[in-house]
Amino acid sequence: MARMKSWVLLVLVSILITGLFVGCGKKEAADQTTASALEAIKAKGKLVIGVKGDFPPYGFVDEKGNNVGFEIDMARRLAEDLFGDPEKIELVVVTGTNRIPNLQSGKIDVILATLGITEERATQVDYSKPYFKSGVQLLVPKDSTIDSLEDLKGQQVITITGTTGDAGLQKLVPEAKLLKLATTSEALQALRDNRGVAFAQDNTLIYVLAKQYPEFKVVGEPFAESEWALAARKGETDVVDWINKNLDTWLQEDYYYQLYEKWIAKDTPDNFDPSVWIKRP
Amino acid sequence: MGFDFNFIMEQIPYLMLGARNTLIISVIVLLLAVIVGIVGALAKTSGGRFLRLITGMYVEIARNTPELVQIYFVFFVFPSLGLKFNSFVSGVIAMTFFGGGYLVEVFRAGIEAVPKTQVEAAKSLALKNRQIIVNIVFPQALKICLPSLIGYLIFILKMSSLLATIGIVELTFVANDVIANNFHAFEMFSAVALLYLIMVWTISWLLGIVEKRFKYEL
Amino acid sequence: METMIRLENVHKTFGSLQVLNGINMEVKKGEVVVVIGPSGCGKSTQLRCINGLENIDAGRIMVKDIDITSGKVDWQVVRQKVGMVFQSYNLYPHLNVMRNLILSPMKVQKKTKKEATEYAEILLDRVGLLDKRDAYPGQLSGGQQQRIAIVRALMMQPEVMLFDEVTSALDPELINEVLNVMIDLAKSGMTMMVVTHEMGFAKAVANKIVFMSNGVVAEEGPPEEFFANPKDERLKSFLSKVLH
Amino acid sequence: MPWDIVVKNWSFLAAGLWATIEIFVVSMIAGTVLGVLMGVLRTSRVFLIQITTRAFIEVFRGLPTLITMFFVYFAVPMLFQIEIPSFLAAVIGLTLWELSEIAEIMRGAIQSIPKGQVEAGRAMALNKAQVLIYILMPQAVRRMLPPLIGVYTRLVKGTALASLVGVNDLVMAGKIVVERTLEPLEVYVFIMAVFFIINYPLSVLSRKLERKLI
Repeated sequence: MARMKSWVLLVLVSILITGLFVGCGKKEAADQTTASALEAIKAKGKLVIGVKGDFPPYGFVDEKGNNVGFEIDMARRLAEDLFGDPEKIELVVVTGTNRIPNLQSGKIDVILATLGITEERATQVDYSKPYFKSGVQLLVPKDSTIDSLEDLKGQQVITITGTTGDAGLQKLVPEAKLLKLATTSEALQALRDNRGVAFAQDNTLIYVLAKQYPEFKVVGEPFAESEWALAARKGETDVVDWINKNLDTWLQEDYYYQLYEKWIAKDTPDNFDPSVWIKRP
Repeated sequence: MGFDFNFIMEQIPYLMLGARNTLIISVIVLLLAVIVGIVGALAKTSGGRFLRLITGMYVEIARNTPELVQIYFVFFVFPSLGLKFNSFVSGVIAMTFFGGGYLVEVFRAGIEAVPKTQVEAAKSLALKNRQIIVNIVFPQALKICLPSLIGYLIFILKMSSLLATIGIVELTFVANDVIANNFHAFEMFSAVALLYLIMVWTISWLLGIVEKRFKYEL
Repeated sequence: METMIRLENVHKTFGSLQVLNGINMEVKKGEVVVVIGPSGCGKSTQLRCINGLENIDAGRIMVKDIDITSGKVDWQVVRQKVGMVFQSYNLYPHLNVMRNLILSPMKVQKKTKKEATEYAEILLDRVGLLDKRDAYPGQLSGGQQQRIAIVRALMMQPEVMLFDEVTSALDPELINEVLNVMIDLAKSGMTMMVVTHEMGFAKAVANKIVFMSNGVVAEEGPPEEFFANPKDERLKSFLSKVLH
Repeated sequence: MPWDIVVKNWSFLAAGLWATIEIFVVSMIAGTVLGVLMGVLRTSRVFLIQITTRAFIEVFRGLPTLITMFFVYFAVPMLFQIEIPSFLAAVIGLTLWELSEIAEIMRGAIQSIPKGQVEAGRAMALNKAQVLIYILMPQAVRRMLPPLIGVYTRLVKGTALASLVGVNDLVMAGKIVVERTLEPLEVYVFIMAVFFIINYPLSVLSRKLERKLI
């Protein structure tokens, strides 16, 4: 009879586990139907922000495993504004591929992950004001003769699926063959292995990479320029308004420049003018 | 969010390209893996000590490390060892590596399942060892292996989804590529899942028929 | 008369088990020698040594004038001279009857398919199984399979045939169809060495009967004398068990 | 210096390994429990239960686990407006595959037990549940064990997929280390070695049990 009991127990536990999955889901779903999105975040007691984990110095994971960077500081300041505590935040590492699906599915409240403004995306999310402007440039080996988009025709070029570089290159140089990978680390390695003649990516990233790895250099004029903004779910205008209010304050305080000095300056060429990227008062 | 049929209809050519590539890669890998499997099985059953040891090590590594990491290994590590292959070749090499590792064991089991008395009968009829393997042991082993081979074609087909990570344009890559720009994740993954299921179920159905016929002859 | 098979002081062990313990035996051309004895006495092992399915530990085995224990023997030559039929038929299940028969003649003796097929048809007809030429072994009865197995061995035109308990796995009603083939074969002058429990067969066709016990030849002689007047005690007790 | 990179980044890689182990353990338990349940339901005499469980099993055995995982991670949240973090998506994806495999093994094991066993049990006045628990399950479990361990080794390898839905597992940690150092060889050899050390004993055990059974 003892064995019979343990069998029944097993069944009950399994049902419980199944119920738990379903139950959790329902609860979260209920939260999201609250009228004010910002109030819902407040009620939750923490801000859930999708950030990059492989995009130094904007959003990356340091050697201790902490999320840090330009955008992470911004994220924490947002939490501080909302809750008076920069730690009331949950950082979810997202990729170029999954950041918008994550937002739409409610996994995150806000995207702060090097997201460029495009018309297509604007139909999916609501953007804040821009906080950064980047363009796509090419990272090539030091001894490469490539120096403009023209040179990419008929060549294999490395991109990251779903990035501005990927889309821009497809539009501007359809003759180039694209090797589409998922992360920067993979793309960088592919470039080192000469799997493509160039790696097309935001200049924010590749200036840093060029400084970090002297075997590479940055070439060409920026193309497919895009302004980065935060994004909230479509229709959550109160969230966007609240973010914009913050962004205005930061511009007045020259906070972007502080962040530039803290995170980026050390990784850019000596006479680099940061106003290529950021606005100053 | 409803199911956007029109969107899927627009993507059909791209989806078909992905499905076609998935099939092509799977068939190429299966053929190569069968060769590796046969050679390995012969080495393991009738090779010398050293050959058996090497084959054994290969099989254990192929079977006991993640397929994804093996693919990364070929694509990202090989170049630093002076071996550079493009995405497609890298993918085929990596998949043949682990597919072959499984098939060595399948064929070895098949060869060992052929009764010893068959070999004795063939010997008594003056056939040479090589002739015995080719004419007597192998055909019988192949029939014994057939159900497992079905399983492994499906296994390989499913595993080919990992090749999206090194930029090979197969079905999973198509899904990722489309949703990265258009966000119809539910529609795309439903369509891709359906295509995978159609391929997997068709293969198991077709080979099921072949299997039945073989069984009758035995 | 020419000696076809000679065993001289043959020893064989499996691990710690002494199976053959100094066997001496001779089979002359045209003779039918029947080997009997209790199970485990080494009868089958002895046959298997003669065509190299087992290696012996000591002694010498001659097939005609070839010393097959010399270590540099060409088994392909010996095995063409010596045909063997097994207890479990061992037909190749993946080949049909005809292809079972012609495989070795074509691969080993380099006969053309036509030659081999014609000869196979003659032999199949002789055992009454010509109509089964396209059947697979799995579709045949045990008796039919064993008759095919005999034909398969004969296809190589051997000079000696070894039979290893060929009727033991058969249902009683199928035994005779196989024995009849063997009797015909004996009458045609084939040299045969037969391990069997079929005493009737032994009495009918054997020139010589050999009784093996504990890995040695305990007694041998022509059938009349052998059955009528056994001397060895072990043989007497064995006969009393199998004859009644 | 060999292993320099691994040693320097040890705590980072260890954190990844820990996540990998967590994913494995959670999916293993969930998949086993649900798989056994599903396997029993699969052998049900009720046609509706039989056909639904069969469809479920065929779908999740047929799909590449990566697709299942992506579906759970990207598509399901959109469809049902629920939140599925990376870790849970990885676990659910792996569990759905694993439980289907286990259910199939379970069905095979139960159906391979001769009918006479059931009849003998029924003849001894045991009821259906008792036959299942005292006669069928103990025999089935013995037959299930080797393929079950086989599923676990495949599950260990499958955890590597978690990196593709953003879990900071061992593979992801390795990738990040490689990006920092641009030295792939050591890191990937290390990752493979870790998986090998976990998996090899499991596959040896599975083979031993299989031989014991024969």
